[in-house]
Amino acid sequence: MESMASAAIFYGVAVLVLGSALYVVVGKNLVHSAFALVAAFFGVAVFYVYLGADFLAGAQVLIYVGGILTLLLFGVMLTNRIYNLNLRSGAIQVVPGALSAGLVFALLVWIIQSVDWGAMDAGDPGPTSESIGRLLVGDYLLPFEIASVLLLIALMGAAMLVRRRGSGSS
Amino acid sequence: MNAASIIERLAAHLGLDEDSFESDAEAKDPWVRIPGDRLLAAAEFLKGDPELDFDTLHCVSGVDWPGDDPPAIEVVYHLTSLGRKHWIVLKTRVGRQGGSLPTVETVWKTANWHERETYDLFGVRFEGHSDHRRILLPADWPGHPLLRDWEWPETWHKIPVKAGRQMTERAEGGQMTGVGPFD
Amino acid sequence: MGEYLGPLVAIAVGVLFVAVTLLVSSLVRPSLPLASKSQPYECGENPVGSPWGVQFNIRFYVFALVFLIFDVEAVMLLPWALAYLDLGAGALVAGLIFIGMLVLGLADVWVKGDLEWVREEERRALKARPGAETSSASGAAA
Amino acid sequence: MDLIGALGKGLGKDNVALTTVSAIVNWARLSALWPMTFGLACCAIEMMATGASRFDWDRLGLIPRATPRQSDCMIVAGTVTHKMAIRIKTLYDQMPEPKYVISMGSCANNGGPYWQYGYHVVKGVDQIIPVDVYVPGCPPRPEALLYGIMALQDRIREKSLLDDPREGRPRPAAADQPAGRMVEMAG
Amino acid sequence: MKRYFVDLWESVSTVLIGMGVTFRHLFTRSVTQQYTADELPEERWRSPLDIPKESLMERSRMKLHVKIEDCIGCKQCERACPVDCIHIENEKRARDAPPIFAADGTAIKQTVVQFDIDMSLCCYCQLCVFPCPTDCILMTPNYEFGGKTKGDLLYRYAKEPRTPPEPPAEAASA
Amino acid sequence: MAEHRSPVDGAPLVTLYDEELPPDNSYAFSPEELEEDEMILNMGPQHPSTHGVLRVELKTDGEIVKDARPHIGYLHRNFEKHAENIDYQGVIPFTDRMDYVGSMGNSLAYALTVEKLLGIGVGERVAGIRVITAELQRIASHLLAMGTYGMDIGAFTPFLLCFQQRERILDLFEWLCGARLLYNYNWVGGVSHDLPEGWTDKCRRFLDEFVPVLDEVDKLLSHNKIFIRRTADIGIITPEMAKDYALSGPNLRGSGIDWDLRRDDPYLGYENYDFDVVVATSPHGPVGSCWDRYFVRVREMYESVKIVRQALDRLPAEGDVHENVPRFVRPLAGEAYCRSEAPRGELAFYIVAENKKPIPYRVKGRSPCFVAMGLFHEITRGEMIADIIAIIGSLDIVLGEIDR
Amino acid sequence: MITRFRQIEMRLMGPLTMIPIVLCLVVLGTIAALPVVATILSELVADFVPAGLQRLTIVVLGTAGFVGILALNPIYSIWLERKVAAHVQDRLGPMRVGWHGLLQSFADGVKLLFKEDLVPRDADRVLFGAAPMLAVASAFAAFAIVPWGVREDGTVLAVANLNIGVLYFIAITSLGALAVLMAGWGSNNKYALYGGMRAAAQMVSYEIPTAILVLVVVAQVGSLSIPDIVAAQAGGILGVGDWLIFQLFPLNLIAFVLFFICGLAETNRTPFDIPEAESELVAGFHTEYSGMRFAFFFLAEYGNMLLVSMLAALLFLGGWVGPFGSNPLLFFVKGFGLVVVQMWLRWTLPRLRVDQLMGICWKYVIPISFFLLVVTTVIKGLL
Amino acid sequence: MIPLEHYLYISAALFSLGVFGVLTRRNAVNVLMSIELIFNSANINLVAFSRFVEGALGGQVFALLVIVIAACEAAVALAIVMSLYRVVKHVNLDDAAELKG
Ligand code: SF4
Ligand code: SF4
Ligand code: SF4
Repeated sequence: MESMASAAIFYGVAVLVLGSALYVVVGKNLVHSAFALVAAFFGVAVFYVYLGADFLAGAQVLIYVGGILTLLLFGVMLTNRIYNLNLRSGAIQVVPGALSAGLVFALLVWIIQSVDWGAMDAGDPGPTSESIGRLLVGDYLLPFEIASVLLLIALMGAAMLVRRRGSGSS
Repeated sequence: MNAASIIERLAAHLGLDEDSFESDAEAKDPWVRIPGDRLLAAAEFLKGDPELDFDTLHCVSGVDWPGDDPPAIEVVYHLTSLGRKHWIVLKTRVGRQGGSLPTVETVWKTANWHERETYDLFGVRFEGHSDHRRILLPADWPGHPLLRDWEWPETWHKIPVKAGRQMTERAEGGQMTGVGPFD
Repeated sequence: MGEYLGPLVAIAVGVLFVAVTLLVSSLVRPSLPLASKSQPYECGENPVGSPWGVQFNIRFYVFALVFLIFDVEAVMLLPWALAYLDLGAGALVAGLIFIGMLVLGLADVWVKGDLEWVREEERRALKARPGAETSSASGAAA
Repeated sequence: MDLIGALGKGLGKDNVALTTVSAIVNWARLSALWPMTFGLACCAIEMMATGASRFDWDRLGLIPRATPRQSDCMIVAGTVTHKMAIRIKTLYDQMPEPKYVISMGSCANNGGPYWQYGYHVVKGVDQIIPVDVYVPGCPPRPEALLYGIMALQDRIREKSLLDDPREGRPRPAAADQPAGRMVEMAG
Repeated sequence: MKRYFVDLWESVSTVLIGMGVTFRHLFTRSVTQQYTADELPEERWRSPLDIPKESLMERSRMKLHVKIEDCIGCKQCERACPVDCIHIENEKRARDAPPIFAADGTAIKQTVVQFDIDMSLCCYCQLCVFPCPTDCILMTPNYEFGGKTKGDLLYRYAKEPRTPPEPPAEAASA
Repeated sequence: MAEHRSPVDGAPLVTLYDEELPPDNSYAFSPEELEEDEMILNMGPQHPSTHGVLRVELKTDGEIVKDARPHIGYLHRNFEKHAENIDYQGVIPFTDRMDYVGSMGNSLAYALTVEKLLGIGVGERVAGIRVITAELQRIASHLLAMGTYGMDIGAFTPFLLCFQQRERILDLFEWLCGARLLYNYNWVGGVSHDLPEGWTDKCRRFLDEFVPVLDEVDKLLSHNKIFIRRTADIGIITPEMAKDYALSGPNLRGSGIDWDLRRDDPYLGYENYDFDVVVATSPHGPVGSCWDRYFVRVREMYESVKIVRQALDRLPAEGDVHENVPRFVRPLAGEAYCRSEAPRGELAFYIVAENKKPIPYRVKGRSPCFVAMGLFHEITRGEMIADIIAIIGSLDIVLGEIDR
Repeated sequence: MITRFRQIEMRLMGPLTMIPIVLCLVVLGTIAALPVVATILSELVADFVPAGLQRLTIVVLGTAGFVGILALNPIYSIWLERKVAAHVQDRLGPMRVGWHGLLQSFADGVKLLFKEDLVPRDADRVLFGAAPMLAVASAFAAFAIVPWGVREDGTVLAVANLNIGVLYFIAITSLGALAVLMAGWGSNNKYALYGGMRAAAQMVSYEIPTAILVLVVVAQVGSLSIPDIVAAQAGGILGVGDWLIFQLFPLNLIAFVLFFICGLAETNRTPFDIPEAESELVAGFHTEYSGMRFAFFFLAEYGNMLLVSMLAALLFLGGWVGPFGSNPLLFFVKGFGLVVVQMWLRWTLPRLRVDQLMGICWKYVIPISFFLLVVTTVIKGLL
Repeated sequence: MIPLEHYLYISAALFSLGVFGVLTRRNAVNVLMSIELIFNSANINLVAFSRFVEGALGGQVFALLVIVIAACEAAVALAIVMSLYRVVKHVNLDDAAELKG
């Protein structure tokens, strides 16, 4: 009973994710696309929960929904004027795009099907946050520190890129 | 500096002779009336001269004199010197129909709005004014209402302008009311 | 994992709550649509231009940027904060280095003036701009 | 309005359930009259005073709202000029139903002291929007405004939920005769 | 650097001071005059300076009232009113009518057939009160006369109804 | 739609309930000329903090205001037209309605002008009463300014505390003349009512209780760091600008110019009172900021308290307040211009009289707010939207006086 | 002027006033007896509900419970807010609708339900309609994991007890700001857009110090789970000594104050109410909202107020533990007490300007929180 | 229990959608959104594998690092879009490419 309900929820969320992702890539209204992206990110967070990666789910919501999405929204709002662009983003090369995307999808499906994944299941890993912490300052210390440097560089670089010189364009 | 000497100094500077300007140094508010074309020069002198130092323009008013000969609108400038604590009234006349004066906005910035108002209510144009629009009334208001012969329009944008008959006049017949002190 | 049913149900209930109430309200409330009623409000004036045409200062973006970076940083630090006590001084130092990097970034944008909403010079430049009087006086000329 | 209207048709206008609901809704409406902060002239100062500590219209449940979308009644406090009249009408239109108007002060009632020579003054706000209650005074004392608000509350009490909000609105129409104080003036 | 900490300190301290002030007010007695308190009649009047209501209302300038028996129809008030909201019409009393007098002894020579005050126009300036020779027009402390129609605000004080004018024959066509 | 009829005689009435009124699109900036990031935003005429029906048209770039243009006239009530049609005494109620927050000051200025025109003076008691009422009115008006200013900045409580004190002054006035806001108290040559019995005691009591409250509000608002930060560095009017634009009153003194008509061109015997002219000291930033103007008002209240105290002490016990009131005001031909220090600045009337006519030929009111609004566009450039509100509030305008 | 109707109303008002009082008592009683109630309920569920649905039933019941609290919360909070405001300003506040206006908010609610609902022309109807939903849903979602206490056997009284509790909180609160942004953008109104943008800016700024201050707590307690954090605060002198706020004095005190400030900012309360700054932006992001939709923003706002207060109480004030043992009511009282402090602040302080708001965050709050983080971790690490 | 394949299918679909978006959208911001989708699909894979393969919590750590990289990428890319916008006043990629040539 419960597992069925949870499966139902899972597939419901899957539909939500794919649906909103579809809207993101074909939708006409950029702002709506951005908000559709919220739904997609959220759904992915739900997947993480299903996969037992609770910390990652939290991180997903915090960073993607709270952070990247806000950034994207600002990007949309800062770079579009409705009455000359109509906030609509046209599409180009739809047919070739669709073809190649379809190709990629077919390829991936073929790969997935060709491998026998067996009944691998490591079971619910339980709370992950602390173990992630141990790994971060243990095995993955170098990536951890590199990440900090990366963040620093991204911050400084991006800030430099958008910094206005003088009183700007006006 | 007293009024008489202010007037004297101004007249001397402008080179006006006795009959081209009027003045009254003994009036309640001493005034001097100069021709419209000398207004700007007078204003610049009054402000710039260190002895006179009229640093503020207190007020600009228009007065409509349709009955005078010739009919004119008198534009009155009340000047004050904060530094020297003296006062003078500068007057000038302009024709009622399409008359214009130089703007003194370049001398005292405050004149900007005062002149707009004078234009709005009297229709006096100010040459060189930077923002010559109506100020109080809507842009499409008919005429300049403080002119004595201004005609009331019936309606403006469908809304009646003329005072209708008020209730007191309208009510016909009727009986006594108001019995008791405070009914 | 089952615990996450709670938030899920809560979100669903939230959406349902709003939807149902609005439905009830739509059944009982009066409705008299008028053209002028649905005009966007702007203090009684007729608005010109669409608000969606507005562009916000690019400075907004800088804040969002810094925000994102620090958000990521907080997420990275959370597991560290859980674990560092057991892992000894090395972990502490590693975390402090991490924090230090970010503080460095903050200091950088601070010094460069990105954390000023309005830069003083820009403001001064606007203030000193002469001739506001001479600018456009079209619109409603007399 | 569908549900209520249908119920009204089905159950009849005087059905107890409907009148009870009506009474409750009226009670809610009259207890939560949110005025729009909208001062025009001197009367607005007295309106502010009515909101201030000594008279405190919050006591009657009034919270001033700045936007017409969230307000229930408009207190036209002050002189309505021609330039402003158009805006007032717009704002009134922007308020959601049900909406009420209190005309505060002589100016809003009838042009007040400016009726005669005020070329730019509208002779009574009821020329452009329907008024529910007229509060006399120049400016009316805060108490008079509170009295007016209570008069409006009385008005709301008498309404039925079934009334079309527009129809129920008072207008200085023929039905309003005979005019209040003039007793049997027709005679 | 010092500035930074001084600012910090000033912000915190002034906020705390402000909170202290409001906290004190939380427990002071309210000054509200519950005008509408049908429940508490004693709260209906509370002058913040403890001025008794009677003396405060002594000169109160609210609704006008005319003691019409005393009015001699001199129209002084109509003339003084800057708003022109008083409207008086007189009829000469018949020569042989018995003399009547106002309360202060002034002889009344005219019948006031129409005496309207439009309280929806009045600006409550009291200018009409002073010139009245018989002190018959006065301002009362009554302000509770708001109404649902504007007609309620027209006050008609007239001594006697107007003698109905003979219907002029050609009025209809004109 | 049903025809609308008059409640009185059944005559058809003009009502426009169901009609769309044609929109009045008056914009100073045209949308076509906007630059990339700019937008036109209307603030007002219906806006919680434009102090009435001022409309400010803003050209904004995000939160920054690139240019602002005030639109006035939404309360143009044709004072000057009325004054040309009503006798001298009858104009006073209309002057009251100009600056409706300081109407004692207005009628005083008008009465002084007519007295100057007639060449009459007033007795000592009347002068004393006039000083007392004018200063009380100044306090009331400044209290309102202070309170609404707090509200503009977002602090609601000081507003009500100020209003509470203002109510007490209004009570005094109501006791004095029966009206709460528009008094018609100063007449040509006198005042309408004498002080009632016990009035002076209550007035003293008010003054005693008022000062501590003012201190308290000061603590709550004026010295609050947030408030200072919101107001101390914006809307700066330099002294030169102030003179150029002929500012007056607290706005002028807020720019650091030491000028007060009560001292520099005294009337009503102000020269006999001991008071200080409050000039901005600007402890928190450049002189002429919003905070300076605000704080000049606050300190002026203390000075007014001082003046009222002295005036109460000196008031002659006896005297007829109607002594010099002329039966008919019919001046000789001439003109007079008389200024006085109203709460908002130098209010002046310019009256032109025709010979022996009971009706003035022309009355012009010189309103300090009108003048102050004239420089609005100069001090708003480069500020932020929230500052626009702060600047409007600090100029302490009353639309009734601007539009007249 | 007492009409007949008014008399009837007045007569009815007395008994009707009992409704809110009784409701309030019921709610408080239930909260106080929550451990018992929960035990009884779970037993009942265990007995009567088929096994597969038990968990769902409990969750739904719990959700219903806090939804009830959340729906009642504005009714009392708004009344309280109006009363606090009134008394700070020496007036009385609502008086006429029920005893001391207790029924006032009910009247407001009913009125809003029966009020026309407008959608401005050219508005983005999707966003306009979704915004209140998102606002309410995010408040609900956040409330879902608020733990109210523990039972004797150690089970946590919460709809959901997540072991990443605090992370979840930080993540979910940003959704509220997103709702505001949606509302602002969707309204097709300049003021609303300004409000939305400001809300976004505010969210962008104040989420960081919140996260860092949570880090400060986490670094001391060593758990992301809220019940663990509370458990770490039990005991001490008088039962309050081990509250986090008193540990490492004054570091945690400062952290608490900063956290509270961030909470104020995230719920858009004065002095940080710039997104709806009444004196500048008319009504900010909800300028165009009328009727019920507007009411939902209120619901969400007051819900969020309670939420941040409760969170502050949980993280720093020991949640349900205190001098009198542990009780959900204690926790509720702490939370509501902080709500009252928010109201008190609101009626004291002026509003900040948007740049100052950001300035305070970036130049004061964030550096100080970083400082706190470093110092506490170093101290803890060295100990 | 949801089998691993289903995660992989979803991820594949998400990936293809992302690719489709990248190829067809002309608005730079929209392209960025599509790229985020791709990142997400990759992350689903990573986490799924770490769940289904014994003791591979490293996958989650890796996913975390991917999120970090995604954030950095978004930050910098949007910054570039902004500067691009400042120069050419629009963010249409095809036109921007022309501009270069
Ligand atoms: S009615 Fe009187 S107080 Fe009210 S606005 Fe008109 S003139 Fe002013
Ligand atoms: S009070 Fe003034 S306005 Fe009213 S009737 Fe008397 S004179 Fe006229
Ligand atoms: S002044 Fe007095 S007596 Fe004369 S008409 Fe008026 S009310 Fe009558």
